[in-house]
Amino acid sequence: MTHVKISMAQALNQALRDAMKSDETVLMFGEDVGALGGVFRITDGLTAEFGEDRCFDTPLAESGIVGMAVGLAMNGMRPVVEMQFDAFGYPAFEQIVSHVAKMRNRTRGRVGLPMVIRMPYAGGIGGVEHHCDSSESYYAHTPGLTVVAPATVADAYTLLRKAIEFPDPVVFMEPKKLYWAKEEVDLTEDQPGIGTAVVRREGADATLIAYGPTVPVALEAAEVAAAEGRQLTVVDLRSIVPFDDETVCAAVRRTGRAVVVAEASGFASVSSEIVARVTERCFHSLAAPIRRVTGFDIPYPPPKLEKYQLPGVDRIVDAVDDLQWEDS
Amino acid sequence: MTHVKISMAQALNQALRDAMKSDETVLMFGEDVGALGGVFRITDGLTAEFGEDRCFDTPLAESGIVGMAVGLAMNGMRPVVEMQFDAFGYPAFEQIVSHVAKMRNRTRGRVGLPMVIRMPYAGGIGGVEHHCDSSESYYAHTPGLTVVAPATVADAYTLLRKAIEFPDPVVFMEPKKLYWAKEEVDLTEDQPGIGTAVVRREGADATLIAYGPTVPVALEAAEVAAAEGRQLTVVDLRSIVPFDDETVCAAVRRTGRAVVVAEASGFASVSSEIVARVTERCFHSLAAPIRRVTGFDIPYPPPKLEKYQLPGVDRIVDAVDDLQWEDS
Amino acid sequence: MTTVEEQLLPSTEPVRLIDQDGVPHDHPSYRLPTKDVLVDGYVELIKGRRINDQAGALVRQGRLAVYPSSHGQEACQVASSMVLRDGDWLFPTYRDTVSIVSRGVDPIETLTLLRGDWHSGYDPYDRKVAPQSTPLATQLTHAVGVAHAARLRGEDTVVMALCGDGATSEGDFHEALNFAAVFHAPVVFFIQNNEYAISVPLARQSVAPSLAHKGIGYGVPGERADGNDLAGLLAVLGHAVAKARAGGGPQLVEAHTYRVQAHTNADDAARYRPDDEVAPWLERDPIKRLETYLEQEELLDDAVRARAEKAAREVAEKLRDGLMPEPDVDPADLFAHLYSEQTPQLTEQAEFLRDELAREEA
Amino acid sequence: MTTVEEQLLPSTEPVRLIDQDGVPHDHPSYRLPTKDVLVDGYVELIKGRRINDQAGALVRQGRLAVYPSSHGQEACQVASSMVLRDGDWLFPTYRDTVSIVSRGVDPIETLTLLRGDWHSGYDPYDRKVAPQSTPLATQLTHAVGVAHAARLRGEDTVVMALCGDGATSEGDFHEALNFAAVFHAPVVFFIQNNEYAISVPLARQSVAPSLAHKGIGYGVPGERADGNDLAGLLAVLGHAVAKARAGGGPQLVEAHTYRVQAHTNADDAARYRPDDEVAPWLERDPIKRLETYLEQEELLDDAVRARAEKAAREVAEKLRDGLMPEPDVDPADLFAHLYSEQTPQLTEQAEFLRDELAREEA
Ligand SMILES: Cc1ncc(C[n+]2csc(CCOP(=O)(O)OP(=O)(O)O)c2C)c(N)n1
Ligand SMILES: Cc1ncc(C[n+]2csc(CCOP(=O)(O)OP(=O)(O)O)c2C)c(N)n1
Ligand SMILES: [Mg+2]
Ligand SMILES: [Mg+2]
Repeated sequence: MTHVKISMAQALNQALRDAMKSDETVLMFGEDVGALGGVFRITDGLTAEFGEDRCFDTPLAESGIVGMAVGLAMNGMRPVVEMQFDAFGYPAFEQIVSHVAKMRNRTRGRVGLPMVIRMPYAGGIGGVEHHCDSSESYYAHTPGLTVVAPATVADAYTLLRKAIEFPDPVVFMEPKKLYWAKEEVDLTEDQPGIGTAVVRREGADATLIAYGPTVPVALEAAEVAAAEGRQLTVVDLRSIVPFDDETVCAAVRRTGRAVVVAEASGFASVSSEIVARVTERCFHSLAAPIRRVTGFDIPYPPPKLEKYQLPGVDRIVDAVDDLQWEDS
Repeated sequence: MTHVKISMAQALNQALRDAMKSDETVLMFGEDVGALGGVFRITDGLTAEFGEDRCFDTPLAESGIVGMAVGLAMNGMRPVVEMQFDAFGYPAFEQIVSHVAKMRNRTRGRVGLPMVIRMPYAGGIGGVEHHCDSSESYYAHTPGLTVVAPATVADAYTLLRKAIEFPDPVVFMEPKKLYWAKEEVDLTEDQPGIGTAVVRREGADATLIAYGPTVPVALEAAEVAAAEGRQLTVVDLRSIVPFDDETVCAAVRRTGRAVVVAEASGFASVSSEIVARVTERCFHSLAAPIRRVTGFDIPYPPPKLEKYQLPGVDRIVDAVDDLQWEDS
Repeated sequence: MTTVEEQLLPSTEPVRLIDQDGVPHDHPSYRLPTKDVLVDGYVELIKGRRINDQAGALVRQGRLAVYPSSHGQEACQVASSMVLRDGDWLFPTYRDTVSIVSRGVDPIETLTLLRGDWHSGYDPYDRKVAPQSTPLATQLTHAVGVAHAARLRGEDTVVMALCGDGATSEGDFHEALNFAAVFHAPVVFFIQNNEYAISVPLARQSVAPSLAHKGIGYGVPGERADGNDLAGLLAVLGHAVAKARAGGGPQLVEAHTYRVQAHTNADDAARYRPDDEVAPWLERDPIKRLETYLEQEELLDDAVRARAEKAAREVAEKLRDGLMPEPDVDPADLFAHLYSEQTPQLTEQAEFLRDELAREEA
Repeated sequence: MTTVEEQLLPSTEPVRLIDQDGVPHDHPSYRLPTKDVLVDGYVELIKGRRINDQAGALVRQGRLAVYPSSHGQEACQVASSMVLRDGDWLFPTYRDTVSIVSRGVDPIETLTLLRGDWHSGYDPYDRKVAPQSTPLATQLTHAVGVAHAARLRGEDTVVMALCGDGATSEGDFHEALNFAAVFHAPVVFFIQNNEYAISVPLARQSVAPSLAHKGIGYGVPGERADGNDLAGLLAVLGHAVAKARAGGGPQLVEAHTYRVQAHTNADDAARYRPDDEVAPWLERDPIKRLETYLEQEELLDDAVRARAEKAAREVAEKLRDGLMPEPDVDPADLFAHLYSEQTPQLTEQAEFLRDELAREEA
């Protein structure tokens, strides 16, 4: 297959299209995903191509959407649902935590729920309040969920295909601000699966650990650091749960220093977990404590102030500079 | 005042009673908190003493309970609401995250919400599924909330009084399994406020950091360790947000080793945060990585299996033994 | 008022075909079930009452952690499963043990949740019974999904979704009824209005004319029945199931019944209701009235009584024999069922626990 | 059908006092507002339309991040605030800019959210207007709390709680109506049914006979009105407010109107509805019909026209002058308002940002 230049939004759309083509039990539904094609156009054209039974609008109720998906998944379907923005997933929180996450365990594996909850997430798009939350930590803390976040166009396609084929429920975090970035990719190329992190750049001096929207920023920071003489490794987690301890720890051991970069508020978050578990495992390889560059512990700011909240290149490079290079 | 021997449940009841006596804007409501006095009897007798306008049953809807509290707090009242069990707080998650936590910030401080959400939480009581969750990490990760967890009878009284007087919303985690433990206390004695951790035991060798239901277990473990020749400091956090970095870090620096003990699943949790932030701040004082003894990353087990999930004395002592004593 | 309203609003009085004295009454819209059906129902009622009694005894012996009894609500329990076909689905709550067993699920497996050795003990696909739901009203949207999946495949499945009066206050009740209506899903929502949600009486739960009046707000026909009259319930629920199966969309049925015992054994009903409120409901007992009727009709011969007694004895024996105080449990189960493929993290944690237990044993 | 049902169900046809040709009609239950009120209302409508037009222009100039217009719904907007007294409360959504400004809130402060320099720009206690709610239906339970607090203190406050047709599907709508009913709280729930929730037409949102039919399921009287007839809306909402104030408990009113423009400027309505669906609604414009009526009644003299034009011009000027493309913002604000007393953690983070910005400037 030849390479095509497409955006992440288009790749996600293609993944849905291909999944629906190859498996007629795949259903796509949510708010405005039918005729409109979703507010981000991720489901564009699916109703036209597959009909209203396969891709459809629901009444405006997120708990209902997820609850209905649970029932469909119990009864032979592979539902994919969209929460219009990730903060609008909160009304479905009980369904996600008490049922989606627990059904398989509750029934000793008899009732698996092959379903995907797509969440357009994180900020950087100038959205007003409730439109830019990063809620992955809530889901990552909930045993029984699988949580993934693509950072590249190719991964958006592959991970969504794999999430839909996955036998268990997947919370699929789509970094909104990357929707429109185009890359030249071959979608048929096989990418690593759920549970695998990927080293996006190698460098001996320190490791940046990122996922979703912060991966491109981390890569940019690595460029800048390189220009300043520091070679950084950049790990793209891809999968938050399960977590790829092996790849992450190997990188940190090689470099002895690390910075976790995430957009969510830091307190009691996925980034806390990364620091904790990597420190537990790599303590004696560490020349300095692992630093975090995360969102502040504040509600996501209004558009005119969001630039202060987002982990930017300078803030990452500063954190790397802070890794006690003198002492080592 | 003389000391009285009372249980945590009674102390909480007394705190509500005294708060309602001293401030007539304090209202207590939720499911079964009226005539029944709550399924744990924390509100026993309040309706009889203060009338149905002050302590009352609501329809069975947690989002409605919290939403109504938001409105009451906006309009001059100090509502205290009970989520019957903390897993039944999930239907109110959107209200808590999108409104309770954000109202003051949204309005630049013009609308503060002096309200308390009481959550009987954690396990150890042989409850069937959904009755023993530890959900503090969800709330601690949410900027704008204050999250406290008493571990002693005296603190149950003091912290609840202070939470009700607090100008901002407090999520009040009540360790269910400690409800019935009695202590001899003087309730009028002033205890430290919200935001302050307390050292419950001093010891030079390592620090146990615990909160809520794990504090007594940590203290017991410290006894056992002492018998085996290791002197442990035990820090009772009391307040998860705000976090008392000073007290915790001072203890860890003194001892050079630490174990965090929490009942919740460990992944992306409050315990991850403690490891991360203490390591960030005390890296060069640490002789070993901070260990965690937490619940496994599984749904809370059924009654017959819960003993395996709960951090017990042996598991804590084992973790202390693991703190690389040879290398130091 | 227009026809739409007449179609969607419940009848003024709850449907009752046999009154509390066992006297049958004609009804303009519903007919008495056949004698065979009523006799089978009688046997199920006797069995159901025995399950409630036996489970209560097992709680007192510490062999069940907790038991929410459906004593007095057995007619609702039995009717809700009797009107279903094999291919249909039942979505029960924690209080619906009798309905589940009536549907043919093994009683020990049914009580696993309440014994506490695992969350759900039966295979939901076996008899098409969803796991009992504890979080109130949350199972109702699942019921819509199951019904919709069947409908997409052209199957004529009907889903019976149970909930209590208290659960109707939850947002999920609303969303489920609306989704079912908009997708025209073949779900029968069956509210057992037993007048209490733990300690909270119906009057503090809702001031609607009846819970069945909620249907019209979704375009769903609402109906109400005497919840202690098995004949009326079979007629009303049977009709609702038939309508849903024939493509008539969701149906809402409210049964007026009463929770004769406390919420569970752990509850103390004396704190919130006077005994004399309970007394008249004992007079309306669902078993007594059917018994009187069957006797009057000379349908209750010794053979039927023996059949009922045998069924009751057998299920009670099963419960006594099967519910050991200390069931075998395997800690490895804690990690085995979350994911189709265990995560490396869980494997690590399972190993940790295994080592710890091995050390303890050594 | 009983009286209860007649009391709680809405009238068969939406209440309309002035039709789309400007012709007045008698109604058995509602009377035409006084001339003064209608003239004041006319001025507010003209002003409201101008706010919508001006805000649209500001979006195109990049001076507002986004604007959900109430074009075509101005009668609902104006009526919902005109029927309130000073001590009453208004609970608006993102679409209710015109209602908020009609209530007397500064237009610039009202648009702060949509400009994007802060979340909510006005002091809710000033004019007793809650922050605009984005999460749908979530504000409705707050409205119940505010009303209940007032009632506990013996105040005769009424709370007007706004939401859209789509929002009625959320669980919070259900819980709010039920809580209001059970606590007999003086809340008027006012649904602006504009036929769309973004792209989803009403028919996919609900198959109920009308949204006002939801009231009876809570024991709340439901009423419906032509949402483009200011006179009818003032009558119906005024009546509902009066009933609530007099201790009649919550009231539910549905206005049948239409979202003439796209959901917001960011939306493309052509993707989901044909233009010819919109055309007839332009004929039903709320301003045109009132204008025709007032002209026929000779109430629309030059002085009134001048007053309306002045009000409109002034508010438009205010918006143009006040909504600078780059408002002053202070990053310290990010940390200052979460808690009455800043936590040590936030102080640390605020210092971090201050240092970072200082370094950048240096
Ligand atoms: C979401 C949720 N909130 C609270 C509870 C606690 N709870 C268990 S049963 C019950 C009362 C339910 O009453 P009802 O729906 O009438 O059913 P019944 O018990 O009478 O059969 C409550 C409050 C729960 N299980 N789920
Ligand atoms: C809980 C929640 N879910 C989804 C959204 C996204 N959203 C914003 S407006 C809207 C449509 C609302 O429709 P309606 O209630 O009819 O109000 P209208 O916009 O027509 O005034 C949606 C889905 C939201 N704001 N909140
Ligand atoms: Mg009940
Ligand atoms: Mg609308």
